[in-house]
Amino acid sequence: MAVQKLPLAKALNESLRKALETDPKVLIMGEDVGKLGGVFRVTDGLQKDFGEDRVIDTPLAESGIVGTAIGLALRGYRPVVEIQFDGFVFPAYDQIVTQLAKMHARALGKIKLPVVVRIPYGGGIGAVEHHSESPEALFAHVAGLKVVSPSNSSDAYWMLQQAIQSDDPVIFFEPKRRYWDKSEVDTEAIPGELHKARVVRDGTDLTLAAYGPMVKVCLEAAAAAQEEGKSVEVLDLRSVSPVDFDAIQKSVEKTRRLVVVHEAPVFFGSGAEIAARITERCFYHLEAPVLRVGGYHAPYPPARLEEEYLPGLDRVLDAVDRSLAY
Amino acid sequence: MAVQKLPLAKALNESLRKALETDPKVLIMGEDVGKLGGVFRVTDGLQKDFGEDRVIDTPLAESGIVGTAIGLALRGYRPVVEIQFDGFVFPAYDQIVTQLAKMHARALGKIKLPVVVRIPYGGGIGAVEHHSESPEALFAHVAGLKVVSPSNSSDAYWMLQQAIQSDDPVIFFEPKRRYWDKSEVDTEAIPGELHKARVVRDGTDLTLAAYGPMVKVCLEAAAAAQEEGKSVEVLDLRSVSPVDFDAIQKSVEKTRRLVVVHEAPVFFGSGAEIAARITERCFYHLEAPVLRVGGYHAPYPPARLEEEYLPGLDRVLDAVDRSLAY
Amino acid sequence: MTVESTAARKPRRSSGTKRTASAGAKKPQSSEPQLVQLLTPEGERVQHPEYDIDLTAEELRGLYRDMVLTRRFDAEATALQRQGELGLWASLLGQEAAQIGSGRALRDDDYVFPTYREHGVAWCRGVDPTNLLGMFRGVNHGGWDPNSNNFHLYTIVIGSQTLHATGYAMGVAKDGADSAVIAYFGDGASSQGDVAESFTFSAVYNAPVVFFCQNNQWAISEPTEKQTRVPLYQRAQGFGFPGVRVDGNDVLACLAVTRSALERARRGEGPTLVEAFTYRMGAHTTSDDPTKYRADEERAAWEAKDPILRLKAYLENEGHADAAFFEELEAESEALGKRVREAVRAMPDPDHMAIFENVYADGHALVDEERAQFAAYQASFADSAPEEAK
Amino acid sequence: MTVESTAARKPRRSSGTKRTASAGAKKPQSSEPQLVQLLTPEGERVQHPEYDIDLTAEELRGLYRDMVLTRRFDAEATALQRQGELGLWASLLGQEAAQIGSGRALRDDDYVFPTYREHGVAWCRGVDPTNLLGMFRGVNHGGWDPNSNNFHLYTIVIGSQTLHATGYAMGVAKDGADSAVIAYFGDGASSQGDVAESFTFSAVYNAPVVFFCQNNQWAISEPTEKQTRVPLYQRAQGFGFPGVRVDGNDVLACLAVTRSALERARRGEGPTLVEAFTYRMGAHTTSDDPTKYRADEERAAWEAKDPILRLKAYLENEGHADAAFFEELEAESEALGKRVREAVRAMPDPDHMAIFENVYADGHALVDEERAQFAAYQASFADSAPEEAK
Ligand SMILES: Cc1ncc(C[n+]2csc(CCOP(=O)(O)OP(=O)(O)O)c2C)c(N)n1
Ligand SMILES: Cc1ncc(C[n+]2csc(CCOP(=O)(O)OP(=O)(O)O)c2C)c(N)n1
Ligand SMILES: [Mg+2]
Ligand SMILES: [Mg+2]
Repeated sequence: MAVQKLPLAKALNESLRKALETDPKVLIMGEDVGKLGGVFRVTDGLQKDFGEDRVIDTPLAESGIVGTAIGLALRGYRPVVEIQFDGFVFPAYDQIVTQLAKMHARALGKIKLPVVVRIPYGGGIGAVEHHSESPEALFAHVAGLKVVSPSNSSDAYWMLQQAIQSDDPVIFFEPKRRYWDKSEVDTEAIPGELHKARVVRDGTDLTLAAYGPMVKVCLEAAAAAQEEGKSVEVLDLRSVSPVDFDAIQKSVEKTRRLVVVHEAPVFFGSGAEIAARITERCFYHLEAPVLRVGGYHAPYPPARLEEEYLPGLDRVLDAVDRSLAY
Repeated sequence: MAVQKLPLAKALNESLRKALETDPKVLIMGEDVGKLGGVFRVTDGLQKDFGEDRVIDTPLAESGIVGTAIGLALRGYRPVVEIQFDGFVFPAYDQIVTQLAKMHARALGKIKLPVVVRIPYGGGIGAVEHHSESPEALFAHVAGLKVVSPSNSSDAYWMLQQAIQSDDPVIFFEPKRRYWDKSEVDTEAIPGELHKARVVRDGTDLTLAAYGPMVKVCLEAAAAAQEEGKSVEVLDLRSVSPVDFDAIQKSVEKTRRLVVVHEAPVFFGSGAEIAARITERCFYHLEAPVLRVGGYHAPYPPARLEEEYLPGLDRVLDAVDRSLAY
Repeated sequence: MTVESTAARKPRRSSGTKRTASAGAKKPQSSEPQLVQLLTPEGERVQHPEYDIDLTAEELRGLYRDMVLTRRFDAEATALQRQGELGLWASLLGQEAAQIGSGRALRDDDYVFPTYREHGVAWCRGVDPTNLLGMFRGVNHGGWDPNSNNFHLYTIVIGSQTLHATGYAMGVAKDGADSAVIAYFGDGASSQGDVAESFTFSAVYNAPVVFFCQNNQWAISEPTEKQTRVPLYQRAQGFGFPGVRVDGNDVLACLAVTRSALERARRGEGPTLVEAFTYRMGAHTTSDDPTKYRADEERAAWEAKDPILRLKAYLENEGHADAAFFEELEAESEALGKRVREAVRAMPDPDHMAIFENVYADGHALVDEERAQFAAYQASFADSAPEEAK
Repeated sequence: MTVESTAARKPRRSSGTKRTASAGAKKPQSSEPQLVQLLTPEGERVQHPEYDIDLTAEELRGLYRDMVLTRRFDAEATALQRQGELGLWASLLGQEAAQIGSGRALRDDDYVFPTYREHGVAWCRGVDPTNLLGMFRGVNHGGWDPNSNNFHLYTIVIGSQTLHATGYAMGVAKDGADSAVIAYFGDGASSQGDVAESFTFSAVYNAPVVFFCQNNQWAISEPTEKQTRVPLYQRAQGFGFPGVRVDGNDVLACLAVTRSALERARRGEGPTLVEAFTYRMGAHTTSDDPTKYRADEERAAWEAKDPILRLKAYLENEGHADAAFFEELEAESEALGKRVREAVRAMPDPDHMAIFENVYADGHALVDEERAQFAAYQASFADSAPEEAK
């Protein structure tokens, strides 16, 4: 049976295992990915089964990890790099932005960099500083990168397969607080396209668009709204670069109202781009301005404040109400 | 006479000189800022007059420059750091995002980091790769940083004074292709507030909002539009974090149409945030969606293509026409 | 016509022959000196030609007390984490000598840049230990005033603080002061570019900074061999300043070597790298499970080198401390544990509005706007919303 | 009670006494060996105990030809920049021996990661020199196929390529191949964290890579003292692999030392750092004005060590080359200059749509959308807009 109920982290683990089995050029690299299996156990057991040559504990240096992964890709490998936490990707930011993102264009297409950078991201796990951030906008603004984030185990499995198969660099944001959430994975299904959004709940009165950890919150909000007689459609965007604007547009043309939800700060966040573009595409359809629910313009707060900082059910419902009130 | 006509680069030079004279804690740091006076001569003559102890040629390592500037600020200094070109700020991005931006909050306000990071930015000078980028959105998204960009010599002089006096870290984007443009500087004037926008041309039919190098283009576009009988207001935003939304709102409530112009790629750029927020604030006033004119989602192209890549007069006018056509 | 075309070709190995990363690797010759030691694991005092120290019985007891209380505090924090009072704890168990020895070498006017594990150094600086717990409880990100004790906030992003220390030291030199600065970091951190850059900057500007690397043999699950193939203290040489390896479980040696390095800095002779060779006896943090990656025997071997036991043996053998001292200290330990426990349990959650505080020193229009919106939103619940909706 | 409170205090210097950054600095003792030299500036052949090389007259003439043609090409490019045909040029004048010597040590299957100044190495790899000019003219950002000649694109962000080289070398080792990789960088680059990280990674994984640092004494306006206080080749030691300084104006020594380092890499013995001690005879780039920061005498002193003149003297003294050879080469140089000139002038501007090409390998919806909008916008001018509006 190819259908199993797996925690999201385990689905990623299975996906990496599959990739290592299928393609001898796939490598796993990162801090503590070997014997420990990663601090979230996403690479658990892989070094044991595939050896130190393919599952590589690296020195503690993120620029070095991404920089050498680029070199390995130039030699024909397909490195899947793990950044231990969101807040530790920044030492590698230069290699990602100036090299990984641009080298294909610099070479007029003559070289390809199939590198996946896996980043556990987002809050809600009561962690210390730098362990709860959502920096996806900082990658989506950069041409040459693709940015995706699964919200459930099946997408975790398939989107990681597709990211590894992609000839472009993919920044793969994993919703760490959903690592332990179980859902069904069919390892023999035919997956959807990597950068297409998916309607995960149908509705007619308003569209909620989210990705990664916020999809679950939006589904809960939609259910709660239903009880008040509001029919809310929920879109799982799945990809932040590119954004599937066609899918959002289609939904908004029906519901005429859009609320975008993400954990990242609202200011200069994904919601801004989506609001701007959807307003342009659907100017005569929108009954209300596109509203955004997200983090505040403040450093991610200490754990005891994160519940207030993170967009939760209530804040999403509040935005739904505000939108419907127009 | 305190009023002089100065090239923008010279106005910055005078402003740095003033700061070094006024406050013994002010330091200039960067690559080639000493004898050479910087590759754009913005620090010309300062090491000669203030010594190597205050105008410091650093090793070639941007993370080191910003990281040691933080340490110097902790010791009570006010470092003004020069990053040689926009594309070379990324090795320092980790220090800027995880340390410079967050340390004040981390210390619950008990320490301050009055560090200015000067970055010559933008294109139009026919340069090679990494020398023409506009990464301001990557800083504006980060809480704890302030981000500004002058468009003319007077603002260059005064905004740099204010940035140095600010107790917050300021990312100071200098429009490099305007370095040689001359305009009047009154070194005895009372300057406006650092983060307030300014109406640089009055109009009634549409608002153009821009900052840095694009203000000039917008003024030219407004003049051209005038000839066709269209009255275009031009706002010089001056600050990208915070954005002076009140000023934009005020203008848009009058003109009912807004076009935002910047060199940076449109996708996840400043225009997105402005469009999203102004649409929310002015939903019932807008006759047309906020339009954006900026760079494409592509690496900054080789010099021989930059004229096509950069938003120029025609592309701004095209957007004006499209907006007015709604 | 060209050299390339005529240069002799070495025969290629058959491409089937896999060269593993370390095959044939000849480790470069490194004249690896003994690490500086003044007190053997058995508690015997030994001499070292270059480093020595002469301490009174009272001073020796002071060092012992510091180590015991630090360990007690650390154990209490670990327990508090298990009880759910802290979200996380990074134990210094085993590293007391490295931290107390170096911490006690400092003058008040010296400045410390720690990682997240320098609880013993904080203790030496006079930072109230309960202050350290806020960030591990999740009520703040640090929050003590670094300037009260010249002890900077804990830095989590590996290596970053070495540059802050270097910049601070450049400022000390500019001021003409003769204070010194010390930057702590780990064996894993030695791989970060920032650490190398701090070596470059401090050497070029001859900054009065001591780089104190606690090589506790592990960076989470990775042994030091994953970071370097030669001893870490040797790293300094290539940047133009001295490096020295000290027995990190010997508090006297750590004190002597650090003091000497600090004096060197004060004399204007620039940076020094001290590698304290020690061992992380516990897990990386309370989130970690070291049984996944290291053998019990290793820990056992290091237990024989325990920094506290060896000083205790010395104190006893030399008659520098009597039973009363040890009893008193035991009581003091318990009192400290109790005080910490109570303080943590009493630690209030931060006010919600704290999210918006101290984002900027001079204010920011957007923060003001969001603060106001948040306050109004929060107030809306107080007024009307049913409790379940919260 | 604690050591801190009783530790003897050194008297402070009066705070008025300013300690400048270098005051009292005692440079660490560094046993600085002579640089490896096989050919004196006067063109005399000398022996070196460790490095030697035995070349035929033909090979020697080959090296000479490489250097002369590279210099000719470089001069032509500088001229083309002055004529406005190029936007910028980074001249290698003075560094021909370092580049040709190291470049000719390579095998075809070795891989090169250059900076932006390795025109001589490119020449050795067989890259058509006109290909190098595209990025300086502004028609592309590089654009040659790195795999055609195992010569990667020029990298402008200082130091980045050393990590790419290291990763590539890790891949070579994984493949079980016995090729080697060489990474070029400058004295200024030695300060970048990425370079240090590449040293760490290559040492830990024992990667077959040679780090070739052309210390041309300047990083734009900053002399090497702003980057290091000890000779750069010493940097390697602290990472656990050998470093060697070679006379960078001696093509024979550069060839011998690089070949030896490459062979070491092939034998699976890991990385080597080669510091080629040379001089940037010209400006940093055509945008630079070195009179702002360095004295003419310095340049004059280095002129006496010209890499081409010394090999010429040797060739003549030993009778390895006759007048016909030099004349022929002169003609070949002129032909090369002409070819380059014509090729550059004929180089077409890229098609506007190239902005949108190769952003992604697998496509991206937004790029497609923007490409279509751009095409429509451009077409609107073709149709209707008056010429002035363009
Ligand atoms: C830039 C960065 N990358 C990764 C991490 C995650 N991390 C936290 S501690 C640690 C290991 C540190 O090892 P070491 O420097 O030896 O210090 P130790 O924990 O042993 O005291 C890692 C990888 C981090 N905090 N910062
Ligand atoms: C990260 C980065 N910072 C700054 C620059 C600007 N820059 C270009 S070349 C150069 C000096 C390089 O000196 P060196 O490494 O000695 O090489 P050389 O130019 O002498 O060959 C600088 C600072 C850059 N290209 N990249
Ligand atoms: Mg460690
Ligand atoms: Mg140089």
